[in-house]
Order: sequence, then structure tokens, then C-alpha cells
Amino acid sequence: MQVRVQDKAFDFGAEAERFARAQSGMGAVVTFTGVVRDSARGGMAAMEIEHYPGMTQKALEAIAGEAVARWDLGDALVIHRHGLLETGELIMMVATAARHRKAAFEAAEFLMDYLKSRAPFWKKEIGADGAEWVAAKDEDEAALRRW
Amino acid sequence: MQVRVQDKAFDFGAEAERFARAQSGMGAVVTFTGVVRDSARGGMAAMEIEHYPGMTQKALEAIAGEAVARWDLGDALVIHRHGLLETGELIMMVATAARHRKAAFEAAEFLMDYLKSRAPFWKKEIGADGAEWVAAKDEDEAALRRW
Amino acid sequence: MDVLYFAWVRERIGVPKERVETKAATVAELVAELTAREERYAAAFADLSALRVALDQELADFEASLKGVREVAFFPPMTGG
Amino acid sequence: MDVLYFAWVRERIGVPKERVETKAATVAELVAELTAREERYAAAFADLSALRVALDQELADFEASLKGVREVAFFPPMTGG
Repeated sequence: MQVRVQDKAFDFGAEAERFARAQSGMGAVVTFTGVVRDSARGGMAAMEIEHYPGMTQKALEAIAGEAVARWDLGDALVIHRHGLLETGELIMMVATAARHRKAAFEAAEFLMDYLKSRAPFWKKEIGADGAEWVAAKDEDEAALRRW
Repeated sequence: MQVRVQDKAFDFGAEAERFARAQSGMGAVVTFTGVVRDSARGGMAAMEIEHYPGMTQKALEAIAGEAVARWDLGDALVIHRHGLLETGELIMMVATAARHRKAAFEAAEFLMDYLKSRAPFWKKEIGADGAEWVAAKDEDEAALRRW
Repeated sequence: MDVLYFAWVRERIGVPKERVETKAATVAELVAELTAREERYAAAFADLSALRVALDQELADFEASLKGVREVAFFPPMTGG
Repeated sequence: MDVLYFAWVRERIGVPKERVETKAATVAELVAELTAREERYAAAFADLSALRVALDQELADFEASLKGVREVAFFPPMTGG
């Protein structure tokens, strides 16, 4: 299990490849990656991600550890960036490996649902006309209830 | 949308990276890859995947097209190998891109459920003590019913 | 018409493909005709619930009509992914 | 104790971190104390339903005790992933 919080970019392809190659006995590997996209109102130039340095690593390790235990994963990987990101850059990724696809998918969705609402990151959209904090969505809070 | 059926190996990391990088306006990318693992009874040396050449490409394109339409995907990718594969080799991959994670995850699971039971591939496990066709699982047929 | 066999169906019948001249109106009639022909067909078609059929490369069922069909394929449930 | 602020809570209060000497027994009491102190705190804490709190880097609620706590953090609902 590996958790990394960093301001520098990560190489999604290399991370995904290494993760999949390292599996032995695990038949199913799922990855998720989040891309900075333009905001709904348009005109977004960049995204600033603030985090709580003392808490972030611990919170992510707790979430990943719970996923590994609950779905009997062979492995899990979480990488999350902070700082200033441009449109098109990758914000974060998770990867899960399990014997069967159902567990790998569920564990990846669980990780994402928790990262969205329980990991101490805050996104700010920076546009030509100013900056705005991204509001948490009710549907993200609701998504946690299924686990 | 891209569908490839091939006997040669594919580069999962490079494919995943290229797929994620090509997205504009899509915030969520999910990938799944299947790894040849040892059979439940152990001692497996390789896997032979037979397919129905005239039908495979068409069937996969139909499945991928349905996923793109149903979840309003930005893009979808399916790569599936046939022929002789060794333990640890990657059998196939799918990738989906959507504005939000829920659609990307669901579409990837949909593709996998259909690939498992509706795409004309047949797996044979080759071990030291002979070869055996992999039996279809009731749970795979059941998984289709949720879509 | 061309009749194709895959996986263990192919192994039991012994060929991947053959040309069959038939007046069978449905898949079920074709299966009955082949089954009556030789033991290896009877062995392959013994349990139809373990078989799937495609007509001109589209999944179909055993009651489907063969009218205008050029290619019939028999195989076990698929195990891709 | 150290009190930390993140995102728009930090922007409203104007500092990311400060040292607060308090006898507040719970998070709610600390919030009341800060709110009474200056307008910028009142602005930040106006709607507690829009706030989250962590005690020593673990999520907690506003009724939680501050006994033994060294670090309190206030922030809006998280938006990671």
C-alpha cells in the first residue's frame, strides 16, 4: 500500500503500469484519475488545491488501509497533488488490485468517495474574473452512505 | 472510441496515459486491466484465449458504443488479446472518460460485465497436468442483469 | 451454409468450420440433423443449455430461423474479460 | 493550543494559524469565545453547518471536548479527489 501527497506532477501511465505489473495472484486492477477540467461556468484558467499537511497523509493512509482490509486487496495506491494545477493536469489517482473485478471496482469507488469528502483538500477555481472555492456537493456526501 | 483485438501484448501504462491525456472537458478517467493469474487449483502455466474473428470486433464495438451513448462518455477504449498468454501477462483493458466519476466507473463496470459474458472469447487454462476450458460463472451472467 | 465451432465444441466435433447443406428451418432443426449424423455431434450438442449460437455473427437463440443465414456458429458460454 | 484555518475560513480570519489561550471545554465554547472576540471570527463562524473541525488531525464534532487537545483546525467541507 502506498500513499503520496505531493505538489509535483506524477506520471499516471508509469504509475499504472508499475502497479499492474507488481501484482501476483491478483487478476483485476482498477485505476481512477481525476483531470482538472474547465468549471461549469467556463473561463477557468487554473485550480489551486490547499491541504492540511499534518493531517492529509494520515487521513489517506487510514482510508487506503480500510479499503485493503475490507476488500482483501492485493494492493492499493493513492497519489494526490496540492498547489497550483492548470486545466488538463492530473489531480490525483487511485489504483486497486484484487482477485476479482467486483472487489477492485468497489474498493476504487470507496476510495474516491472518501477522498472527495473526508480527505483534507480544498479546491479553488481560478478564472479570468476571479477565484472561487469549489462547494462540496450533497451527492458526494450521500455517496459515502453506501459504504 | 477505439476497439482493438490483437494477439500481441499492449502497453497498459502508455495506453492509459494517452487515453487520460486526450481528454478535454472530462474530469474522470477509469481503467480496468485483467491479469493472467494462477488458477484456483494452482499449477497453471499459461492461458490460451480463443476468439471468433469475424464477430469479435463487431461485438466489442457494439458494447463500447452502447456504453458511450448510455453514460455520455467523452471516450472509451477496449483492448483484448487472444492467443497464448503467460501468467502475469495482461489480457485486456478498458478505459472510460466522463465528466463525473460515477458515470466513468459505471461505464467501465458495464463494459467488463459485457466483455465477460457477451464477447466471443473463450479461455483455456494450461497447466502441467493438462488443459481445461474455463467455465462461465453464474455470477457473471447475473452481473449483466443490473444494466 | 458455413457452420463454425469454438472452444470445446470445436474440440468435440474435431473441425473449426465446415460447409453444411441443409433444409433445416431453425437452429434447433439444424442441431437435430447434425446430432443424428454422427456421434461426435451428439457429444457436442448433448446439453443445449451449455451452448450458445450466433447467426451471421450476432447472438441468437435455438428457435431462431435460418432463413437467409450464411454463417452459424456454436460455442460454449463466453469467458472473455 | 494551536488553532488552524483552511480555505475560505482562513481567508475570512486572515491567518492560517494562531496560538489561542483558552479555558473553553468544548469546540462549541471555543467557537463562541472567538466569535465574541472580533468581527472576522464572527464572519467565519456564522454558519456552523458549513464548517468542519478536526482535533489533533482527526475529524470531530462541535460538541467534542478540548481536554488534552493541542491542535484544533476549522475548515469548510472537504473537496478532494
